[in-house]
Amino acid sequence: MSKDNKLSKIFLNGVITENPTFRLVLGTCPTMAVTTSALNGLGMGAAATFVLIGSNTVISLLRKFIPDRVRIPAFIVVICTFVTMIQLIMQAYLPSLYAALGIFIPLIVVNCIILARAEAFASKNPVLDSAVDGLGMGVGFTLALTLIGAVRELLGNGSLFGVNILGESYQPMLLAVLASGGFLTFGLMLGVFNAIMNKIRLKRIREEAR
Amino acid sequence: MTVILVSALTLGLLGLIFGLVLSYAGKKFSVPVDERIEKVRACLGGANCGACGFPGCDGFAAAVVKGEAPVNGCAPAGESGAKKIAEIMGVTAETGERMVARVLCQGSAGIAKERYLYDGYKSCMVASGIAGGPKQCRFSCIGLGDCMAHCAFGAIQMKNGLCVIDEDLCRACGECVKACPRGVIKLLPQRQKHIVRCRNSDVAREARKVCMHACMGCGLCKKNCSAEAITVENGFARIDPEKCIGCGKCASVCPSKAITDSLTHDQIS
Amino acid sequence: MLNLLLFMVSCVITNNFIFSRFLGCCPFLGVSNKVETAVSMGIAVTFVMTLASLITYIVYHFVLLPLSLSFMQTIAFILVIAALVQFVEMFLKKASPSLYSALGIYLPLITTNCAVLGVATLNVNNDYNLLYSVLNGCFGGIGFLLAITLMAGVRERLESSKIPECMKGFPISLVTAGLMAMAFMGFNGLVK
Amino acid sequence: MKLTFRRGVHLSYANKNATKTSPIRDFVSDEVRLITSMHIGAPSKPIVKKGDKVLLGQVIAEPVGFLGIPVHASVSGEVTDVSMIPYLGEGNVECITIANDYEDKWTELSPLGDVETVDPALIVPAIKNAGICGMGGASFPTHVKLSIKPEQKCEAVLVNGAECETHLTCDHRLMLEQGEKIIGGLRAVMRALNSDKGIICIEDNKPDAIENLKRLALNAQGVSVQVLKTKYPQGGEKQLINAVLKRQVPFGKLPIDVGAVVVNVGTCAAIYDAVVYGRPLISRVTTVTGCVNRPSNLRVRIGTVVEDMIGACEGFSTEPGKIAFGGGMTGLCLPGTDLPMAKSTNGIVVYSVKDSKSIDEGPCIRCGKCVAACPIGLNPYLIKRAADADKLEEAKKLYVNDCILCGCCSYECPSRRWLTASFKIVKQKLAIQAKQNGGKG
Amino acid sequence: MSLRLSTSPHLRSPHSSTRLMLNVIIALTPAAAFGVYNYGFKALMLILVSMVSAVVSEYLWQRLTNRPVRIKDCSALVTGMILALCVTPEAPWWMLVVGSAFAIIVVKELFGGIGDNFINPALAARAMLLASWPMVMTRHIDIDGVSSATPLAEGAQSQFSYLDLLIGRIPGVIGETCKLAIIVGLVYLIVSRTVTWRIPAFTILSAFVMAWIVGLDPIYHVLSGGIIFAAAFMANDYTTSPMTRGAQIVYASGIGVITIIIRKWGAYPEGATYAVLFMNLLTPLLDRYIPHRVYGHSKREAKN
Repeated sequence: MSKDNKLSKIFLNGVITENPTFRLVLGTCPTMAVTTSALNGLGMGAAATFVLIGSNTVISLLRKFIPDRVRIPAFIVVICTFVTMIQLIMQAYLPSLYAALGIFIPLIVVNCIILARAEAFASKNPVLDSAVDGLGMGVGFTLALTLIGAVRELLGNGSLFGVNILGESYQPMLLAVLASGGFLTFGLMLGVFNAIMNKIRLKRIREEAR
Repeated sequence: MTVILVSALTLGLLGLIFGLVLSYAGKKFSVPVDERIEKVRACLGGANCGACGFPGCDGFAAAVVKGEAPVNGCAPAGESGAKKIAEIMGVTAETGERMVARVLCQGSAGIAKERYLYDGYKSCMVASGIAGGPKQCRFSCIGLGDCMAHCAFGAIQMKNGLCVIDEDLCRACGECVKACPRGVIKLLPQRQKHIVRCRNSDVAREARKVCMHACMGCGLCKKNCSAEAITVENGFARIDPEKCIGCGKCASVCPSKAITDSLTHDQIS
Repeated sequence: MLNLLLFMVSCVITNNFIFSRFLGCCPFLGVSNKVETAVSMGIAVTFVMTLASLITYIVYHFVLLPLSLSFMQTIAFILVIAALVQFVEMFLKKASPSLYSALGIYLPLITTNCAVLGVATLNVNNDYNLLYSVLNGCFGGIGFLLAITLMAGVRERLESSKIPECMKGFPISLVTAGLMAMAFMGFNGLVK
Repeated sequence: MKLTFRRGVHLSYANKNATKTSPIRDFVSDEVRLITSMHIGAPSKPIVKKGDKVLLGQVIAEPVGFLGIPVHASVSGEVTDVSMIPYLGEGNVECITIANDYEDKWTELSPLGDVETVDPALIVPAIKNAGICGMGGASFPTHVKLSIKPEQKCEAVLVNGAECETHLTCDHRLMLEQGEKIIGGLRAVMRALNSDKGIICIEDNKPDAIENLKRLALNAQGVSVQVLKTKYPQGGEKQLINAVLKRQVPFGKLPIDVGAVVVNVGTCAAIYDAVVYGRPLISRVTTVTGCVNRPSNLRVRIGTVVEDMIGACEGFSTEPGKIAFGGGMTGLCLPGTDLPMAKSTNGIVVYSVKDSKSIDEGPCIRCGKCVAACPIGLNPYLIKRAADADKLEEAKKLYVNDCILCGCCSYECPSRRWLTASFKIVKQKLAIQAKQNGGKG
Repeated sequence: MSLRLSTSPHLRSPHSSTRLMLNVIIALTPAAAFGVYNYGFKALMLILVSMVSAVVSEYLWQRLTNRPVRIKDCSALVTGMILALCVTPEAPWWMLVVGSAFAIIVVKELFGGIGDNFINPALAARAMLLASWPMVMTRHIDIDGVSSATPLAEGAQSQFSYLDLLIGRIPGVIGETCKLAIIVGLVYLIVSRTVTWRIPAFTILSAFVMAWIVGLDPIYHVLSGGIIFAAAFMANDYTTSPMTRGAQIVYASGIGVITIIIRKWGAYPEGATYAVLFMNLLTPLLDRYIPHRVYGHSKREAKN
């Protein structure tokens, strides 16, 4: 199988088949807390992608030298450096987004996706594959967050990326922006996503059996 | 410049102190652990995310080794992780041919004579305890769906009082075989075209009285089978899947059509 | 004394760690399918959060501030928490295996738990003094315990309900948590 | 002062009026079929074969095992068949058919004389030889219930005249027409267990029976009548003890462990016949009611076929939908009318086609009416949830083995769910599991 | 003659699910009638819209996910009616449609239909509406249309006499103002043995005692706000209230206590909604850990 075909397979795997938010349901804390607006979702996704790519590359580079016994602390240190980097960058250039995301930027360190991919993938595969996998996972995460953010923003105050769409007559449903709205929206979207995937899987089983 | 130096120093110092404490603790409090758990632990996601419902990766690894958790329970590890764990646990992939659950009875509403109209709690086990079951034949499928309730893959449906299994969805897990109080369902190779769908061991006259498609143990199929695949014991015929060449002569010759061609018989709609 | 009491109540119910601050949702959704395991998890988290707030406060105020390394805060906290949990786990496994089998197995799960690091970072952002940060850790943990026990009670009952196929597992737990958050919303004015 | 037990159910229609006032009628058919497993315990072994001539009251099947009791010929005549017939349960049961020659010649009997003077030690063996078992529907061999260990003291003998089941009035009629026999039988049991207190418990929906027995009890030493509030399942052993003596029988123990013995009214009359006249149990009073032209209380020979009994009540009034032995709450359905009745059949109820169609089951709405109804204090909702998920261990922890299958929970359930049937199956599965684990399960 | 055979028992009590739900609707009519008399045709229209949209959403959901359609058991009607009675007459009609759709689909059907929801659908919808459109839900009007504060609002203590509160000559939501009508409905429910008396009685009693402890005027607080309506119709909703006696008493007292806590220290004037919602979360735990004493077993053993 040619090299780029393999890479695109890893990338697509991250975005669709093993989408961290909708398929693996990992990193739920930032997913619900931050997605009060599409912009925030995008910002958080981008930050996480940056950290993912960085940490995956570095970890797969060092994977030969880190003794197995001390593996987890080492990974955490690498991830933490990237998180601190992104934290400082955002504080400098995007203060409004930094304020909106608040405490969730440092919390990317404990975000399950990053550590999981590092442990399951990056520490066992070559650099390029890990980087692409990080990118795939990051993009998947960002897409999911932006989608949820968009839905909640549309319901919550009738706008999308700040642009008012539903006009004046629409009385915004504040619940979508509140805490319980986060749980409900994410849960319902996950349910819809599962329903679609179940239908596809059932059709595929029928074809295979024929 | 000093800031970088200071930060590196403090971090190093902190790391050193904790490293020392941990290594000391590691030796002093070391507790033997089954090495298979370590190996399984290695191919897991390692994020201790708790998504598998077990207390962290160690908890999940221990459960897998004890056999309480499914091999593919760890989502972050994905398909690749599941395969590796399967090898470690020595669980072989599905070898041999594809087995499928088959119903050895054709006693639906029109065919098997009714003893009484059952109107109570919808469970085969209960109905079989009330005056010998709603159908006169003691070996028949009672048709109240105990097997359907236990099938985790939705492969079983009840069609006018008889259990019908959709062979595409059936994973041969055997739950329905255990659930049926009369053992009407058997796991047979899917490849086998012809099966005797009756287990009535009563004498021919009795069997004929209770069901139109009852196998009377007359042995006609046995005589006409060129591959000697059929044996008749305690009242009904059985086709040995290894020897059967699928010629279909037995099905055509059977007087009460107890032998069916499974390809046409079991397709739902 | 009164505002201490109010602070405690606010940590447990008003801005509960799960339902209003969204910290620690992964284990909250993962481990809450049986009441016994949920309670053990809750107690383990409370214990570690209290200890973590104490030690991170000390590390922050006596190590990082004097050396003006406050930007190192995240990595230092992580190291402290990881080491602390590792130490407690080993100690428990040796000292009392029974307690370990009940509570200890959840300890590694807590290192990557957003709640623990969250509480440490919050203590710093809101610059609570020592007493307040320890209280925040302890009662935040009790809030987590309350939430996860209620969730486990409800989810145990959902096992026998006829949930549609696509909603089984995570989606229904999320919707349940959403409805529970709505119930907790009634208290959000409690702390004036 | 009217007593009663905790919880339970007020049945909204008792359907007793049809036969409450009709006196007991004798009926003898020309053929009886006696099945050998009419009691709890191993079926008895037949000792007669086709063609033998038997006299009335002659032993035709020997008891087997500790709980075994003999079966007696309920008519004199010729044995026409000894074979296996399908009955109410899953498998077939052994049955002895006797053609009646209407001579009613008794075999030689050994009467023991008056109840007050008879030697107490002879009473229990006489009961065993007379083949008497509980006639209230439980069919537990009475001689086993009465043979108590020396250190156990029976404070009170309770005569169960509660008859809380719907449709049934056989005990009520018996109390009206054969009060002396009941009191005599009670005295015999009291002397056998040398207990000084005998209480006849009757529900307040049978005022005439209460008057009759109160009058007769005046000149019987240590016998009193206790009036109970009408509530189902007052007739259950545990509930009666709870209502009258305010005590609870611990799980796995017998009533004698709390100093009480509960005997059915019909059993008392049979004991009186066995002790005074030495006659075995060959006939009993059964209520035949529902869609029959002349609902009545028939005194029939044990083993009479249902078809003949319905004939005695001038046939069906409308097309029958369902026929059941026993009352509306715990009745067992019959697949046909060619089955014989047994010693514990206290009623045959014929339901019309409209009544017999059971309403289909809806989802549980957690209303808690079943929890409020259960006389044993169980939580039927949790047990049914564990049963549906096949968690036998959890059901066991919820005390499903204490369930007396009285039917209160299913009766009260607004969604018409089958709770009692599901508990019966769980108990059977647990019993099988316990046997497989060699009793340690 | 093919006989029909079934498992025992062969008789059933006259209370069927539909019968019970109809009893609840009958019990609700006095309060609804007073609301319509008080606020005119608009209130009646709101109640009808809410009930119809509840039934339609249940029918659509059960039809879409091809489940057995069970709108005959009128549980959707009850939910729609209760929701309509807790909304101010000024509420726009679409809000009730959204509320009842949320109540039926998200809170009830998503969890598996009747009997499987863990919180009261009508109450959850009321909390959702209150959280989503707070302004609309709290704009109370007087009987003759003048918008004014409810008895529970700050400083409105002296304005209304107890009689006013009882009869309902006060501003407020459609169904909760006239306490007399609610009590009549509650008595009907208890007499027709549709609900146990335990939950309403202990709710009102515990609210009364707690108000006295906390220093509020107990009679005033029990007679005002939604506590009596909640005790009568929301607390004893079958699916979400506990089943054993002890658990019901703890559940009901919890509601009373929390209502008063929220009124005394909380931000919302009306505490009953959130009190019942919070105690609904506790119901599964209460049911399991406060069982009945089993016949023939000691107390300790019953709680293994």
